[in-house]
Amino acid sequence: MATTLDGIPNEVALAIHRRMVRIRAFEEYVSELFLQGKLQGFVHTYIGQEAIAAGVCSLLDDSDYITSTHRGHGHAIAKGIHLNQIMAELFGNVTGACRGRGGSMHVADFSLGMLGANGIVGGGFGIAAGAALSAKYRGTNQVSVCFFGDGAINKGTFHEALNFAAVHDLPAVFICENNQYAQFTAGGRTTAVNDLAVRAASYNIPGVTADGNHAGEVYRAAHEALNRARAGRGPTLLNLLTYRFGGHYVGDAEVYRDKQEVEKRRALDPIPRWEQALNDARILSADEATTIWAATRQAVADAEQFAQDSPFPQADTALDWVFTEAADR
Amino acid sequence: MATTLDGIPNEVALAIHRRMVRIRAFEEYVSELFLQGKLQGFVHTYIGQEAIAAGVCSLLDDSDYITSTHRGHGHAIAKGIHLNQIMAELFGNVTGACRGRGGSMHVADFSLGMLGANGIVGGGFGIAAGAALSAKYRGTNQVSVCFFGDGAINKGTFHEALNFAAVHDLPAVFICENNQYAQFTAGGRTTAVNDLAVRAASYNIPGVTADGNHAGEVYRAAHEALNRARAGRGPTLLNLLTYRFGGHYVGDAEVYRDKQEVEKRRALDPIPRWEQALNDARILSADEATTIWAATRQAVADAEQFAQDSPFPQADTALDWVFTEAADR
Amino acid sequence: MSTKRMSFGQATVDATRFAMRQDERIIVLGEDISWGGNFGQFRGLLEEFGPKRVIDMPISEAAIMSVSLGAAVTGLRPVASMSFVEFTFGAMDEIVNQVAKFRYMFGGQTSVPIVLRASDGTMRCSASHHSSSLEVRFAHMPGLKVVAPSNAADAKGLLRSAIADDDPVVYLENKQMTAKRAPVPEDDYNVPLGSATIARPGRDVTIITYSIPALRALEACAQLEAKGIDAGVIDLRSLVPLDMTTVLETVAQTRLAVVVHEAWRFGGLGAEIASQITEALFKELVAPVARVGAASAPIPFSPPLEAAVVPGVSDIVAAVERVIG
Amino acid sequence: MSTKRMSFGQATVDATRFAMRQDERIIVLGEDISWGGNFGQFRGLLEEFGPKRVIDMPISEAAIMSVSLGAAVTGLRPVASMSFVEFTFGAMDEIVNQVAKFRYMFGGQTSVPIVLRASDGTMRCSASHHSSSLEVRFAHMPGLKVVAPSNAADAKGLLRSAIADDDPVVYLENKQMTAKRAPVPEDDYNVPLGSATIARPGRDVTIITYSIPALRALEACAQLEAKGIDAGVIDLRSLVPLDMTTVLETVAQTRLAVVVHEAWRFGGLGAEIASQITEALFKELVAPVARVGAASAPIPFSPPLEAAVVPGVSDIVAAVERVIG
Ligand SMILES: Cc1ncc(C[n+]2csc(CCOP(=O)(O)OP(=O)(O)O)c2C)c(N)n1
Ligand SMILES: Cc1ncc(C[n+]2csc(CCOP(=O)(O)OP(=O)(O)O)c2C)c(N)n1
Ligand SMILES: [Mg+2]
Ligand SMILES: [Mg+2]
Repeated sequence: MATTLDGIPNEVALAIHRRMVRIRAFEEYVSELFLQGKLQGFVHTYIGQEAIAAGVCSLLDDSDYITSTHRGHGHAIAKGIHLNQIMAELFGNVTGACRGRGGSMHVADFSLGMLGANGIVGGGFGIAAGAALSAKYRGTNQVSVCFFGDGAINKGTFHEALNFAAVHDLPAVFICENNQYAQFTAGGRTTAVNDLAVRAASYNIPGVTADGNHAGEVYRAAHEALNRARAGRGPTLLNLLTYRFGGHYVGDAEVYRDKQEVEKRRALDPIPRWEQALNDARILSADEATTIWAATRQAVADAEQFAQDSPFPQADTALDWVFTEAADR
Repeated sequence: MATTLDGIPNEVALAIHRRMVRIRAFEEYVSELFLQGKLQGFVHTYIGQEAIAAGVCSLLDDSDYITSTHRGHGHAIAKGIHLNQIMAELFGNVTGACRGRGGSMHVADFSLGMLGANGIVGGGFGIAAGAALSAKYRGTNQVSVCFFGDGAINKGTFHEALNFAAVHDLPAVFICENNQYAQFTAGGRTTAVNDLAVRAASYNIPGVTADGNHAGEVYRAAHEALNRARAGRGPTLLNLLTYRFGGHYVGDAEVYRDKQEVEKRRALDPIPRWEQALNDARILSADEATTIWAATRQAVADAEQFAQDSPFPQADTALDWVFTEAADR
Repeated sequence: MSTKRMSFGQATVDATRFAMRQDERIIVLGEDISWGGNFGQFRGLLEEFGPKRVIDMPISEAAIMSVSLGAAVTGLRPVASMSFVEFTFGAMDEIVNQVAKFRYMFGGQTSVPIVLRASDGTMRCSASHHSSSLEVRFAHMPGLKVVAPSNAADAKGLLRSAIADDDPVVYLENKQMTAKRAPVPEDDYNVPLGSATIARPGRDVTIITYSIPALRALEACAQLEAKGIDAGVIDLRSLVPLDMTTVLETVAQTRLAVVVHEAWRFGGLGAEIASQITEALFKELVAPVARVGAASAPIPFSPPLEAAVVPGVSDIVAAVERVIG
Repeated sequence: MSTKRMSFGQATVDATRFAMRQDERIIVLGEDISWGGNFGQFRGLLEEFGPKRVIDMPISEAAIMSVSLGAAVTGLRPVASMSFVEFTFGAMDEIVNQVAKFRYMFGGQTSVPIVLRASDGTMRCSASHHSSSLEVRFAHMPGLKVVAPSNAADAKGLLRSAIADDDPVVYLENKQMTAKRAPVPEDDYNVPLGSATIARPGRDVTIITYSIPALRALEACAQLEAKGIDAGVIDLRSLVPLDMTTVLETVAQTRLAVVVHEAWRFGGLGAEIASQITEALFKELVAPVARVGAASAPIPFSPPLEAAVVPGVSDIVAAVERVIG
């Protein structure tokens, strides 16, 4: 395979681009839907962080596992869940990824190794470790990736899961999407260290900080960590620096940070940066990019249409899936 | 004050010795009582670890705070609770430190800053941090010391409390009594790092490993950490290496470790070592030591007598102290 | 007393402000509270009292509770925000094993003046990690007091009492209610813990409830009135201590009772209340006490499913009609 | 089937061994289990199945449950030991928010075959961090099944069913019962989840209970027999699913019922059972269903206090005499 972008196969570089565009287009559309009152509940968008999910998941197979967060659309898309299913889930339709039971914060597809977005901050650490234990036990080549936020790193579950994963040299990668904020609180105000990667030392595993707004850097850092995991050499902690362009959720008034800061960080938007890199490397022309954007936007609009055409679940199915046997209702 | 033992005032060196003897004599006596069936429930003895509680508490005032563990008799004695009250508590008497409500795993004396032994492993981390926050808030010179075991270091509560304490530069010292075992499991089997002090780096605080079976080393390490805390420079993590001579609890068959290992570690008994050091420094003669032991043993026997003479609580007081107002019964 | 229309959330800010002005020992801690909290229930406190007394916590729920405990037994009076009640699970060990038991297991040596504030109930279309009613988990632990006001005026008075109380009080503020406005006395005042209120007298049947279902019960009464049924509502307000005197006196008159909550019916507090009524008034009761609560499923996201699981006004109406027979 | 006298703890080892031999996907994890566990309830498993399948966990209760969950949804069938039930509080978020909800909130995509084993009940003279009965906390969470056997034979059969079940099952094994010996069938067998058993038929009154109080109830019956009262005992064995059919059929005959558990009476599962009985048999009942449970205090250390708080045989006798009137 041609590898123009130091070490990244061209096909992969393009796949990363397509995934980033898909996430961005979806999230922008969804924000709009929410502001129009077409979506209910909470919606946390992934805008600005696309390089991470796209870069990491470009290295994963369908059989590999990921755990996600409240900000999970990007992971769901990058791991390959169809936009229709995600959109329908956000609408609470029976055609959604979780048949409408989960909504935005609980998108999952177990057949694709996407073990769920999660409404509980820090909920994924141990689940990812358990999936890694399972892979190791079954002797497969699967890895387990835990995406989490810089706020989540202060949950006790981080500590318990990383220690366990390290003791057993599990094939797991813990990826901190360090977007500088936990809800309305800047990381430095509640976290005792600046460089979150130092926390790896507590578990005697590698800790690496990299630019999470650069798809190439994400790819390379994840590549090394995943190889290490697949080789049976245990987990890695990645601290990927990024920034969320939007509020904590759609509708957030963002009183806690000033516009200038946001503007400054928007200049580091991972998508134009990657498009430029691909363009410089003559992998993607401006025209091709335009086509991709247009097609993707259409796919998102189609997803909305799919959702609008889908029915809600029947009220009398509300107690389905509590237990495996219907008899237990 | 004379300071023969590099830096430790003679009076303090002797006080440490007396405290160690008091703990050892009490614990040996209590083990006997338990094996005779005179005590009920669980009893976890502190034998072998005396240098830690005695060394650290020699640096604390009554107004300073400590939190303790299921293995709490040593801390209770070192912080100054009268043997009678501890013994009576072990018997479940109304004259006990907690009026018989708590027993061995819940000895406390809030008037002496002893915020309780605790049956939940890792229960003390946040309580100690909270007491330190309170001291800082009130602008006192108090410090808060959290004693915990090498097994407890893997609880999520360790992580949450140390991060918080570090963010706020709280006057707290976290002291790991690293006796190599968590119940029946050797530390290396469930903890990802060998040197537990490295975990301090996750909170950007000092982490120090020292010989916990040497009262002088304990004193010096604690002295520095406590000074730092009182100076407003934040918490320290101390990793004090020690060994419990007895089983996890009295009656433990100890199938999980071999006798040779125990014998080897008994050779490092902190009490003879300190007696030797005091003797070498001409602070304590062999005769004086003998007198101290005899008097202490008598005090322990008196404590049993006190307990034997004390009544149980009245059954009709069982609902007292659930709430502050009796009206809520 | 002159009143002012304000939201439930503002009313709690009001109560906290009165308390903090009076007593330096009160501090407030929780995630993101200096920005006002997720429901504005801490708005303005940072500005008035500063970061020493209004502390933004890391996402460390266990630490929020245990730090509060350590502070409470050493002279402070923490008000701990757990944000959504679902997040209390991450601190349940601290709440149940430590905060609730500390006074008792240490033989009354210390009191534990903590208020644990948590937003509970169903948050429309937010699914099961952000919608639940956990009151029985607190009420079934001796050592914890539990309150669950249904309107802004009670919210203020009960929070004031909770902060003044020397025992740990779990203060449950319903998510859908925080923005609801009502007239609230402007001055400082208390609603005592453990006192129910008769929200509406009724001759035919007594609905016993608390928190947001109290509002739904009043709606149900209006509908029932149209059908010629005179139903009354007791708003318990406090769950521990529980004012069974008011309940029993009222039910002794109507001889029919319906207990309503948003929590799952199975194993919910409604069973306790129904049992106590039955034990005391077995002879007087005309029909068994009916219980209205959520069906046995985690709260789903999709609107029709959510409506099927969480009890609404029509479920209350139906239960009343059922007991009336 | 030939039987063998063995302890409750051994019976559970037996069940686990049968299951593990049959199904490679089953692993066991918990603190110190390779040494047999605190009550010998894992003795010999390491020797037979090795450290890959019998995993000693760090003191990280949250990780024990979440790792089990991650393993369960990716093809394994974990049996997670939480040791003392009090330590489940450190994993309550994982148990309630994740394990119980996973199947439902993801729309039935996955099943969650986990058995959570925990030693519950009062441990004589061990005080409130080592003595409690938390079944209602699990039962009041849709998505969790809950069993609480009272003897070695049921212990084996129910554990076998729990491990074979595709849903998460909380398996409560009473601390004081683990060493109790009884004849147990030697072969492999199941006791189905959700089936109560009539431990003793009785004409005059029905005692409904589970776990160790079932033994106390049988003792109470012997004492009552001497007084001319023929009391029967239903041992529920499973709490979720709950076999109300057996309960209602039996109580319909005796028309008097007493529900007994060690958990606090206030807000305990007894209220649910009593309410369901009352709702179904209001007309038939001669007296209100009586409830026997612990008084509202954390369990104290001192023997006379412990005896005053935790219900014993005499409390059951008194309750029966009270309902008989
Ligand atoms: C256990 C828990 N505590 C608190 C919350 C409320 N909450 C939702 S998102 C969030 C901030 C998370 O910050 P971070 O981990 O950095 O992720 P980000 O939102 O930045 O992607 C908080 C506090 C929660 N959902 N779960
Ligand atoms: C949360 C919790 N989990 C498990 C236990 C059971 N337990 C009691 S002591 C102990 C070992 C503690 O080891 P360590 O912290 O090293 O203290 P040590 O006994 O060595 O002093 C365990 C697992 C407990 N009491 N609390
Ligand atoms: Mg963040
Ligand atoms: Mg240890």
